Formats: sequence, structure tokens, C-alpha cells
Amino acid sequence: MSAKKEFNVKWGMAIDLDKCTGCGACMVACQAENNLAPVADASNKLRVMNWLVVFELSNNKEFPDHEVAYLPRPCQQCAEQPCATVCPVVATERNEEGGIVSQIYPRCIGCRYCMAACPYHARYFNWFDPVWPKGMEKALTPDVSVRPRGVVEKCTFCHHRYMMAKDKLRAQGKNIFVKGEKRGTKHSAIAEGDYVTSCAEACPNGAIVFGDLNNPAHRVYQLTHDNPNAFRLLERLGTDTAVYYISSREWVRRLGDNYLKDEITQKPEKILPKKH
Amino acid sequence: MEMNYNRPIDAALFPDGCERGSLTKFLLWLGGVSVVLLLGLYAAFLVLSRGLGVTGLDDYFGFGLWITFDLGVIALGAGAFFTGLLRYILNIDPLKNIINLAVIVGFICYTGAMLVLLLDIGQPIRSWFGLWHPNVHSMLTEVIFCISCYCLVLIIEYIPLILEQKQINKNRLAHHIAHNLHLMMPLFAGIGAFLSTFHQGSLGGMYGVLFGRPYAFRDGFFIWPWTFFLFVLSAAASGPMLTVLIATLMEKMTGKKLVSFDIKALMGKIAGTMLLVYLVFKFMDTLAWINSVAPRSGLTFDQFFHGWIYGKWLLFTELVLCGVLPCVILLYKPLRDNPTLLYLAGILDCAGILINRYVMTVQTLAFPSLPFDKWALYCPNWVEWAACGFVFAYGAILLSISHRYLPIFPQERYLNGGCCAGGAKH
Amino acid sequence: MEENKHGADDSNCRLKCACGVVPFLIGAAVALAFGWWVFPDLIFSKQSQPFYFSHNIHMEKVGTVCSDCHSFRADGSFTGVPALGTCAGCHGEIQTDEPSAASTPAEKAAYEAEKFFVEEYVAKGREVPWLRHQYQPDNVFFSHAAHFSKCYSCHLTMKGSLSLGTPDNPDKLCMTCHPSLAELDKNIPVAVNVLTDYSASTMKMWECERCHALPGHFYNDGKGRTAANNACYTCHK
Amino acid sequence: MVLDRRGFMKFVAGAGLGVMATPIPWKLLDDAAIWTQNWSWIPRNVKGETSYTYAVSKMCPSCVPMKVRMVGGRPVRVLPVDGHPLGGGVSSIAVAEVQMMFSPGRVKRPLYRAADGAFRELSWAEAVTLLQQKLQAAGSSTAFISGDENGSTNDVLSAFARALGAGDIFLMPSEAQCAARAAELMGIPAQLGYDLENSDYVLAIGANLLESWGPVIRNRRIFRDGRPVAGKKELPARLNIAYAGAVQNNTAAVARPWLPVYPGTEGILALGIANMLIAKGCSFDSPDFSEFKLLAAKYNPEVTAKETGVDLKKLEAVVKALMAAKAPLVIVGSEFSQGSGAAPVMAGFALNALLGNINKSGGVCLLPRAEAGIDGASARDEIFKNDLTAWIADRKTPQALVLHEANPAYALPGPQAVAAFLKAVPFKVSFSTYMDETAALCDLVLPIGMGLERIDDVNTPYGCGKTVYCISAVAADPRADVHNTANVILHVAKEMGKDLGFEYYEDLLKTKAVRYEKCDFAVLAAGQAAVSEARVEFSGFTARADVLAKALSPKTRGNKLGLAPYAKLNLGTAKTGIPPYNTKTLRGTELDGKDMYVMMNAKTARKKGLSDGDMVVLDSGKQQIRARLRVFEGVMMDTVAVCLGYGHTALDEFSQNKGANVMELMVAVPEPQTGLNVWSGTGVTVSKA
Repeated sequence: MSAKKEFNVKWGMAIDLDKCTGCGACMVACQAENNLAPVADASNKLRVMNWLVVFELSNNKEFPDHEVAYLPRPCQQCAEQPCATVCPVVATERNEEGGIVSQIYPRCIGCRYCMAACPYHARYFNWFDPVWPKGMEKALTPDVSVRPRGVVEKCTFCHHRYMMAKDKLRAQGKNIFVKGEKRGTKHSAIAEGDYVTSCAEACPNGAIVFGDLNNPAHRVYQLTHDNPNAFRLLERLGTDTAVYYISSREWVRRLGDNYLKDEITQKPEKILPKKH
Repeated sequence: MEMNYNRPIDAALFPDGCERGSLTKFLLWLGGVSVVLLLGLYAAFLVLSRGLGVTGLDDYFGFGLWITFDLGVIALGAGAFFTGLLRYILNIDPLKNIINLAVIVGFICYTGAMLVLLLDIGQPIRSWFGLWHPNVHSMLTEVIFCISCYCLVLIIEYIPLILEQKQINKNRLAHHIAHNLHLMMPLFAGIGAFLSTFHQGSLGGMYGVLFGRPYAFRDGFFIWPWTFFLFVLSAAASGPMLTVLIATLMEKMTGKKLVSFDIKALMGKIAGTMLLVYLVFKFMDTLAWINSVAPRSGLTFDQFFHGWIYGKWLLFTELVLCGVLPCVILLYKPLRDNPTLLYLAGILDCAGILINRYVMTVQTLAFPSLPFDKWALYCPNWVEWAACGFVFAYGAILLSISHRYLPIFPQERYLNGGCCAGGAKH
Repeated sequence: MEENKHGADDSNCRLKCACGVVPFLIGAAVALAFGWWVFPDLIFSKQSQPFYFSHNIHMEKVGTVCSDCHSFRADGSFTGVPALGTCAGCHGEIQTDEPSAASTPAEKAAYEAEKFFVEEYVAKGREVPWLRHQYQPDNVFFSHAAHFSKCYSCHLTMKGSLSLGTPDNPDKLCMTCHPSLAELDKNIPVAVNVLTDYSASTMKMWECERCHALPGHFYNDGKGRTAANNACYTCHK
Repeated sequence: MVLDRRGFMKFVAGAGLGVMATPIPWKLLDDAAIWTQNWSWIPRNVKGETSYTYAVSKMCPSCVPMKVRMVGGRPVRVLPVDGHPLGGGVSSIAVAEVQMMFSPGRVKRPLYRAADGAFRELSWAEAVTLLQQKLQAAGSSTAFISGDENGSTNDVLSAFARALGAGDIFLMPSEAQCAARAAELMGIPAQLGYDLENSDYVLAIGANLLESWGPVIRNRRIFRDGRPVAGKKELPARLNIAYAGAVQNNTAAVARPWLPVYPGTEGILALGIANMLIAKGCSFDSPDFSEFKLLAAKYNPEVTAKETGVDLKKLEAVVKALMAAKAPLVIVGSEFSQGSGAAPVMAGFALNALLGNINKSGGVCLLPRAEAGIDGASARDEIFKNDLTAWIADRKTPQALVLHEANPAYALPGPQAVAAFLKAVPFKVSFSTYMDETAALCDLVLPIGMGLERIDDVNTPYGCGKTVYCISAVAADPRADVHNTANVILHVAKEMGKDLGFEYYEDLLKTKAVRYEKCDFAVLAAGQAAVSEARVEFSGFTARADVLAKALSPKTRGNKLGLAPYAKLNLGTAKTGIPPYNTKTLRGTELDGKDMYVMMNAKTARKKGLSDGDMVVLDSGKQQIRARLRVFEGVMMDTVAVCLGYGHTALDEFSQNKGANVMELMVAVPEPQTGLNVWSGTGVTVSKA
């Protein structure tokens, strides 16, 4: 496997599961923004194209002690990607400042090895050509190319918005990076909030916070650093994801990873022997 | 040449000293098999024209029957490289009596797998990207390169067999090519063994590197995950037995002796030895998996199994029923020398490897990697089966034609009484 | 059975073999000629623009630099071919003098073209369906802004062949990728690949990589931190 | 030289080899691959300049303001508007509203029902003439139903009704109607408002605050701002939400705590809490406080627990928190935003009065009632006095019926009876964007623009804490041959010689806009909202213990399970059906192919001998529906939870063939003393199919 790449800017999310009501607005916003085709019967969930899925979590207790939580799952944008390393044709990689895992549709040959590799099921295959009800294709955005059948796709953190935000800065004659407070660091000059994903933007509850995980001025940094309530999905796999979840409920945090019975819910470095 | 009207019309094309059934019967057989072939072609047409949505695959099971099938036939097709290695490099001479069949079976398995792969990838027109834009970190890249190259090797190994056809061989050029290729065979066997080892291993490696899938993930030895070696060994352990089984099946169907039993038993002994080596490592691997991979992932052994369809019986069947049992039969001479037991062991051996490839593919993906997810169910549909059927039919046709017209079995003439009724002398 | 005959007569064989190479060579020659001369034209269809347009006249009468018509929007996106509104700013009415008997054919053509444009498009509020010579595919996010700011920042002060423009000749940067049309007085037919539907002038990835894949264009501090500008996502969407 | 077979073969071989040395195979190989990224049948990106227009969703009940992104003049996205009193995110309906302009279920042209029963197209001119004739003939026997309770189209309809001498004008039943009736009964001349913005503790009883009650997006924005994300430097939550209801719905998922209660017992729970508050010394100023106190005393904790099934410990904690809060607020509503009657709202108001928060910051506020903009038109609260379900039950069939964005044949209790009623009406016209169940029954269907395509307004939706007036300008070119309902009615009225004072709807909206301070029409049309903090002075109220005593009497459930309907916005509304982009948001545990799921907890299921995945029949005594059972522990004991929004028979393939319409099960019964019908307390039997 290739060495993990570090970037000055690492776009990431903090999703507050104590705030998400599971309404689905983020899923719809995602589809509209990224030109996903609607389907009349979406009940085969293993065949439905959704870059962002809201899972329903249960504490598995009987009434009345039952609790429910909703977990929106975009692509986790791993720093150690199970997917990009296995792609035979370099159709997906994480190689750009910002740390977003790319997915290049015209390169993808549709072998689906990346889907087999991704434990988050964040990758989707175009089983058929996308079809919109007559005329609805007129409402497609110009920012995301429409994928034909036979290629894999996934959430891109609305990467096109990142590109557009950078272009806006350039048009204003500004640099796209600024020096960070700490020596040797630099941050994106994009103001916090000028680049957000469609899901984060749509969420009325503000459950999804988007920003630069490396920039101490960003909310997402403050929410995820030294926060005992923050966790990531399947952290012990070492994927080093860019999507953090936050919950004050222990059972929710415990569902973020697999734990043996006698293990306590905490960060993997405390459960695991140190990696060599 | 005088026509003998007692013999089939195409008798002039038969291998020297061998008799074959009537052409009508042969064509009827081919016709019957072609029905399966055509159904497969129709399935392929559906897949290529409409998309992979016509299959039973889905986003959880991006890999399914086809990949299982590909891995299966590639493992079982390993008879070609492994027998070749033993025959040409290690000079185990008796194997010359079965090596031709091994090559053809290997050829069928590999080309068949390539055909299915072409359907399996979503953009077959871009398949050459694998060679042109390779990602050197991907196990699949290694597989693509090695399989493509090995396919060429198999073609090269197959060509002399065709050129040795009685009539073709009369052409001097053909004769020379065949002759010279034969002389170069050790070289190709060597290249084949090298390529084959790597792609068999890489196929295993493909799963072993999936660190997001604890069911398949195996930490590495150097740059290779454990499964790399397991796949090589298991292929060597089962490939020869498939060759034996196919030879036997052909004998049953044609009513002729094609390969002497001692050769089969020898193949059995070789396979048994490899199986033993494989099983030793496989058991070690399983223990390491249960005691290291699983707990590190926060999982227990029990969690890897679910219900009946993904039950522990699969592991038991794979390792004991289809592993230890055939291994014992194949290695213990009195048992091995019993034809029924030898063939049974062969069947079990091959079945065990198929189960292994199946669970590595399907159970790996069915396992709920997210703690709040459920086990997923996969059921291949007729399109997937038909495409696999296509490969079977294609193989049957190729084998039938090859057997009818090509001198594959050096022992055939001798085993069937040395001459053929009403046979033309040569 | 021909082989048998052939084997029987040795001298005949030699003769045949001698002239036997000829058909092979002819075949090869035909294929080579077809492949190198005929085929390249065969796969491109030639399409013409809706009406005559002269960059030359516009450069003389309207502006002096490309960006006078091909400009950036406030959000940093690039207008590319100007929208009807931009053209209509001048062409609300016919600007060219009506040609007289003394007019050159070129002047007459210009007048006819403008008349057509004003009547058929400006008056009706229809966008002109210009064909584009260099139109990147949907899967490419080409940022003119990035090239203007990034490339300029270094190459403006560079000397010799590395100079891609000077403050008084900014268009030189455009010409790095686009053919210079300033002097152009006619429409060039657009060659469209009949199979891919892309224009023949559409830059292919290897052409982009002439700059993008240059090691000198990487920022790499040796600690695994990289600002490689040849990442897939630098250009793809 | 003669070209023989051998020569030809050599030629071919030469050509074959030669070709390999030309670009042909390699260029074709490359071009074929490039072809696959540019297939002609895959839609292409259409570039253009980005611009934005503003509108307010007329489709989503949350009345969410929208920033519409246009590319080259073509709408592509709906984005949220921050800083708008109703905004702060987008709802799951509104977020794909642009895409819904292209829904296959749209009515594209005016249609009339021909003699053979099928729809035929006709021109707008013909349609208007036909409409005029029919209404002229029907005269005062014309009835009106509007499905848009916040728009001024109602002014036009009611003015027209008045001009015709017709009194039958109705709005579709809603929480707002229950609240308006409650206010009237209590003698409060105002629209009840809720100052969530400034509250620090909200107890929602039944009101699905974060999904379907009131202007949801505004509620959720307040939740967003009041609940900082749990971080390292965790600020204490400024807003706590507790929720009491039968189903662990979207609100309950984030409420602390969720108090499970039997469905339809919201009012009783409120009285129980009132009793606890009174015991702690709370009181309010009302001529019948003593009666109220007596009534509340009946609901001592034990009785409350028995009747509502509430956990007393949890309830006491909530009451304690209410008392401790600086600005406590109680909101009583219905889990499916309709059909619970006026009494629960009255009990809720009394609770708020006990907490002393009427017209206080963070409490219940008394907003000036929305007034009509046309002389002779009825104000919204006037129209609310007419109960649609009761009127239909009376079966005084009018000669003509005008429907504006209303789908009673789907959305009212007992849709089959409603359809039968509609069939009996000689002439029915539906102004509708989509071919919904009601439009499909009508004699004339007139396409109107959806919110994005028409000018309309939104006037202080129920639930707001202040008066909010918004104009929704035309954001996009209509995708069908549409006209505005109000314009058509204004025109028809004029033709009939009944000039309503306006030529166009826009003129009416302009006169309305100038009523608000510092706001002119252009500013409002550009997306700003006119906000007024004006309140009606609180000069006491009557708790109406007499009404409460009768209306909130405990019901015997017998052997039946309580039916707990709940609403979710992602299933759309009765008007829209399930929006195309929303089918994917339905979980596998909500809908499986044609089967929808109903939910009960494991204990209840065991009692009924049912298990997860069973096909079951829900029987209300009058009607049955079939569904699959999901065992879900977030449902009250002896209760079956059912989701609204399935079972469409009209509209498009995104809505059809999905589950059953729960309204089939509902039985509307008069609420004693209030003049409203209620259907929130329906009981059903559940058995294996």
C-alpha cells in the first residue's frame, strides 16, 4: 500500500447524531446537486443509488427503553483508502490538496473491486443507464457530469463546489491558500461556509458541519479535536476517515465500531496495541 | 486416399490409430451443447446492451457468481501450469500422457474466465485500461497482466496441439512450427508457471488486502497477504484433480480408455501432496484469523457466520469434508488406487476449493461490515448462470472437437487395443 | 488437397513462393495508405458555423484583447463564447454600412452575416448555436481562472520560451492552448469525431499533462505532503 | 497474375499486418473508449451563467423560503435562505422542488371530462367559458375547498363565494383550524403563536415539532441554534425539547425525554400536567379557573398514567423542568397534523397560562389574525369555522364545487366516502398542479403553476411566533400551460358581472404588501419577509372547562389497538404525492415494493400473536388496509403506528402502488361542544392477513 498522504487542508465533516432527525432532506439535496436519477421503486436498497444514506440506529432495547438515532453516511474520504489502493486503473485516488477521494467516471472500468473493498458501502454502481422522467433532465446541474451505466460512483464532498469556490477567489485576484497560525501550516483561503456540501447546506438542523479538519478556526476542527463525544466509523480498521460523528449517547458511539464484549467504547488507539 | 464408407465421413481428420463415433451423433451432441451456448450468448447480449442491472448483482455484492466462477475455474484450470511445471521443468515424464488435456482444460478455463470477466466489468470497451493505465498498487492489476499474458502462453501451448492434427501436420510449415514450439515448451511452461503463480496468488491477494473486510483480510507476509500463498497452493492442489476428473468423464462419455489409471493415481498423489501442504497453511491461517484478525477488528469467530446460508457448516465442509478427507484418500496409496475413491477424492478436493472461492467472495461481502447493518443475501439470477453455462458449453465443444480431431492422448491408441477397427494404416 | 499437389511439384512451388510475397506486400501497402491517409479524414465530419464571423473585424473595431469578449464572471467562471446579451450590446442594430457597388466581397459578406445575426438571433432573442472547436467534455472541470492566475504568476516574468505572456500581451497565454484567431477572417469548419462526438481540436489529457505532469509543477516537501497538480480531481468532475 | 485463393489470403494477411502499423486499430480502440464517456443517450451538462431568484415553497407545509439557483435562466437547485424568519435549511419536499416541476404527474393542459368519461384537452379560453357557464348555473349552490391555508387565493375564493351568495367555503383540515377554533372558544381574538425562538424548554405533546408541525424548517432552525453541537467546550443547550406522543418519530429521536403516551390522549396528558402544576401552586386568571382546577384534579397522576400510559417518573421530571425553565412552552398538536380537535389545543393553552407565558418572550403569543385583502372576503379564521368533514358528512351536495390545490379524495378521513360525495356533485373543477385523486374525479381540471412558477403569498403560517408575510415571486418559467387560480376566478367573476375589485392576483398581493411597515412589494418579491412583532393584548380568557370535560373524556379502547398515524415530509403531501427524488429516502423498513410497513412494539405484537414481517390487516370496523408488520420498539404499548402518504392511486409512478392510504381507516366523529370533527382517536384491530 502507498504511504498515507497528508495535506494542508483536509475537508471533513462532523455530524451530530443528537441533532439528526432522519428527515432525509440531505439525501434529496445530494441527489439534486449531483445529478442522480430518481427511481419509482426504490425498495431494493442494495440497488438504489444514494451517495448519502441515512441509516437508522437502534439501542436494541425493548419498549419503553428504546432509543433511536439516525446516521447519515456519506463517503468517509479515508486517508487510508481501502478502495483507491485496489482500483486497477487509477480511477479513484486521494491525491489533491483537501484530501477528497476522487472518482473519475471516464476512467472507471466498472470492475467493482472498490465496492468490495469499502466497508462503508459508500460506493455505488450504475447498474443501468440513468433515466429521468421526461423533461426532468432539464433540471440537472451543470457542475457534475452524468454517469453512464457500468461505472462506480460515490460521494465527492461536492468537490465541484470546492473548485468553484477556488475559482471565485482567483477571480477576485486572491490566493487560494493563506498561512496558518502555526508555523509551516497553510490553510485554504476559502472562508468557512463558502464551500459546504449540498447535504450540510440543506440540513435544517445543522447536524452536518463541514470544513477543514486541519484549520483550528473551523468549527469542524473544534468539534472533533479532543471531543470525547466524537468518533469515526470503524476507526479500528485504520482507515483514518474525514467524517466524524458526535453523540453524547454511549450506545450510539459504540455502534460506530465493532467491540468485543469486554472492551469499553473508546478510541481505537486505547483498545489496540500500537501499530508498528 | 480411398474412402472407407464404414467409417465416419470425417475419419480422415481423426488422430492416428484412433476411432471416433459417427459424425451425425457428434453433431447432435454439439447441437445439444450449443443450446446452452446460445442461451449464454443471449444473456451476454442482455448484459452488454442494457447493463449489469439484468443480473442478480447489487451494490453489496459487486462480486457474485461470476467472480466466484472465475476464481473457481482459474484455480481448477491450474492443472495446466502445475502439470506443465512438473512435466517440463521437473521432468516427471509420465505426465506427458495427460499434459495435453491439462493444457486444453487450462485454456478453456482461462479464456472462459476472461469472457465472463468481460461481461462482469461495467465498461468492457475500456477493459484495456487495465494494461494502459495500471495502478501498480492493485492486486487486480497484477491479475490483469498475468492472466492476459498467461492466456497468450496457453494459446502458444495449445497451437502445437492443433498443428499436430493429422491433416494440418502434413503442411511442412505447420509441422515445423509445432515441432519447434514443442522444443520450446519448457520455456513456456516456465513462464506459465511464473505467471500463474503470481496471478493465482494475486487473486488470493485481492481478498487478503481488503482490510475493510475482516472476513477476508489477512495480514501480510512481506508485501503479500497470506491469501496469496493459500490461493497458489490450493490451485495446485485442485487443478491436477480436475484434469483427472475431466479425463475420466471423457472416458465415460466416449467409452474409450484415454489415460491409464497409474497416471491418474500419480496426479492424485501430486494433488494430495499439494493439498496437504495447503491444508497445513490453511489451518494455520484459520487459527490466525480467529485469534488475531477477528479480535483486532473487535469481532468474534461466531460473528463471521450467520444462519444456515452463511453457517459454520461451510467452514467445516471446506476444511474437513473437502479438505482433510480427500487429502487422506489421495495420500494413502491403498485408498488412492481405488478408482472410485480417487475420483471421489478429486470431486471433494475441487468442491473444497470452490467453496473456498465462494466464501471468500460472497460471505466476505455478505458480512455486515458496519455494526448497525444486517447480513445481506445474494441470489444469482438466470443471466449469471447462463453466462457460466456458456463457458461450460464452450468448454465442452472445444474439448469434444479437440478430442475428436487432435492427438491429445498419447496412450489412447495403446490402451484401446493398439489399432482401430477398419482403421486406415499409416 | 491443394497442399498435396503443391508438395508434389517442387519447382512450381519455388516460383509460386517468389511471387507469393507480392500479394502480401500489396495488402500491406494498401492498408498503410488507407490507415495513414484516408482514415484520419474519414473519422471526422466537417460541420460549419451558423453564419460568418470574423475575429479580425472584432479585434479591429471592438477590442484589443481576448478578454474584451471572453471574460470572467464574478463567480470566477468563464463565459467562453459570449452569450447573446454581450453581442447584442453592439448588435442591437446593424452596425455595418450597407454595401455599395464598390464594396469588396468581404464587406458584403460581413454585412450579410451581421444582418442575418441581428434579424435571426438578436431580434428573436435566440442564442446562437455556435459550434465549439475546443469544448472540454462534461467530465472535465476546466478552470480558466486557475490557468490565468496560476500559470501567469510565474510565466509572466519568465524569459524566452517559458514566457507565456507579458503585461502588454496577455493574450499570449490564451494562445498556449488556443490557436490565435485574432487575424482570422473566416470560419474554420469544425471537425467532429464521428464516433466520440468530440471536436478534433478538443485537447486530450496527454496535452494537458504536458504542463500538469511536469515535476517542476509539483510542490513536494519530501515529507509526504504534496500539492501535486496532476491529481485526477484537479481537472475532473 | 490471377488472384487465386492463396493470393487473396496473402493479401489479407498483408493488409492485416499493415493495418496494425497504422493508427486505425489504436485510434479506434481509444475512440471507442472515449465514445463510452460521451454516449448520446446520457444527458449532458448544460452550462450557463448562475443567477439566483427567491421564492417561498407553496408545496411544502413548512412554507420554507427558497433560493433558486438558475443556470442560464434554467432553474436547477433549491437552496436554503438563512436570515429569513421561516428559513434556515430546506425541507425534503422543497429541496427537489425544481425537479418536481417535471414530475410525470403534472397536469399539462386544461382537461374536461367528455361524455365517455375520459379526459379531453381543451384550450384555456374554452375552459374558462365552461367554468363560467357552470358556475353561473350553480350560483349560490357553489362550494369551495382550498388546500392552501396561508395564501391569499382564499381571499379571492371567499370574495367570489360571497358574491355568488355561497357560504360553503372550506380549508382542508389542519392544526391551524383546531387552534383557531380553540382560540375562538376561549374568547381569544387572535391567532395562537409560539415564540419558540426565545423559549428554553419546549414540551411538545403530539406536535411533531421537527417534522410536520407548523413551519417546520423554522422550528428546526431554532433547534439548530438552540442546541450547540456537543463539543469539547460544550455550551449548555439553550433549548431543550421534550416530546410526548405514541410514536418515536423524528421529533422523539432527538427529544429528551420521549414520553410515550397512547394516541389521541394528548389533551388528557395536558390536563394531567395542569393538575401537577396547579398542585405546585400555578394558576391563571380566568372566570372558570375553579372549574378548570376541579376538572384537572380528576386527572391526578394515577388517572393520567392509566389513561395516557405515561411513565409518571419521567412526567414528573418534565414538569419539574417546565417549572424550572425561564421560558417554558407547551405545544399541543397532532402527530399527523390534523384531526385532533380543538380541546387538546385549549388544554395546552391552559397549561401555558399556568406557566404564565402568554404573550411573554418564549411563550404563547397572540398574533393579529390574518385579514382578507378583498372587501367582502372572509378572514382565514372565519373560513376555519366551517368544518369540511362535517359538511361532507351532511351530504348537502352543491351544484358546483371549486377546488384549489386540495385533494380531499385522498386526504380526508374515509376517502372512499369523500369520493362518493364528489361523484354526486354535478360539476367539480380542480385547480391543481398534479393529477391527484381529486382532480382525477373532477369534470374540469385546470393546471396551475406550482409555487416556483406562480406568484403567491404566505401569511403567518400557524405556529409562527410573529406575523410573517412573504411574497413568492415567479422563479421559473412554467413547464405546463398554466394560469393562476386567483386570476382565473377574478376573470370569471368579472365576466359574471361580479367585479371583485382586482384585475389580477398580483394587484391584490401588492395592496397586501403595503400594509406592512417598511416593506414594499418589490422588496418582498425579492425574497424578504415582512415581519411584525405586533401582538394582540392578552386580556384574559375562559378555560372552558365545560368543553374540555366533555371533549377530553377518557375513551375505552376495548380490544382494539390505538391507531397512531404519523406524518413525514419526505412522503410529500396529499397534493404532491411522493416526490420523485424522495422514493430513495424511504427505508426498507418503511416500504418494500408495494407493501408498506406498520409498526408496533414486540410486546404488543406478541400479545396479538404477530411477528416481524407478517402481512397484517388493520380493521377500523368500517375499512381495512393491508400492510406488513415491522416490530419497532419505539411505539407505545397497544398501539399500531401507521405512516401517512402512501396508497396513492392517481399522480405518477413515484406515488402509485406503494402501500395503502391510512386515511381509509380514520373515522371522523364530532368533538363534543367544539363543532369540529376529530379522527385522532381511531381504534383498530390488527390480525394476520
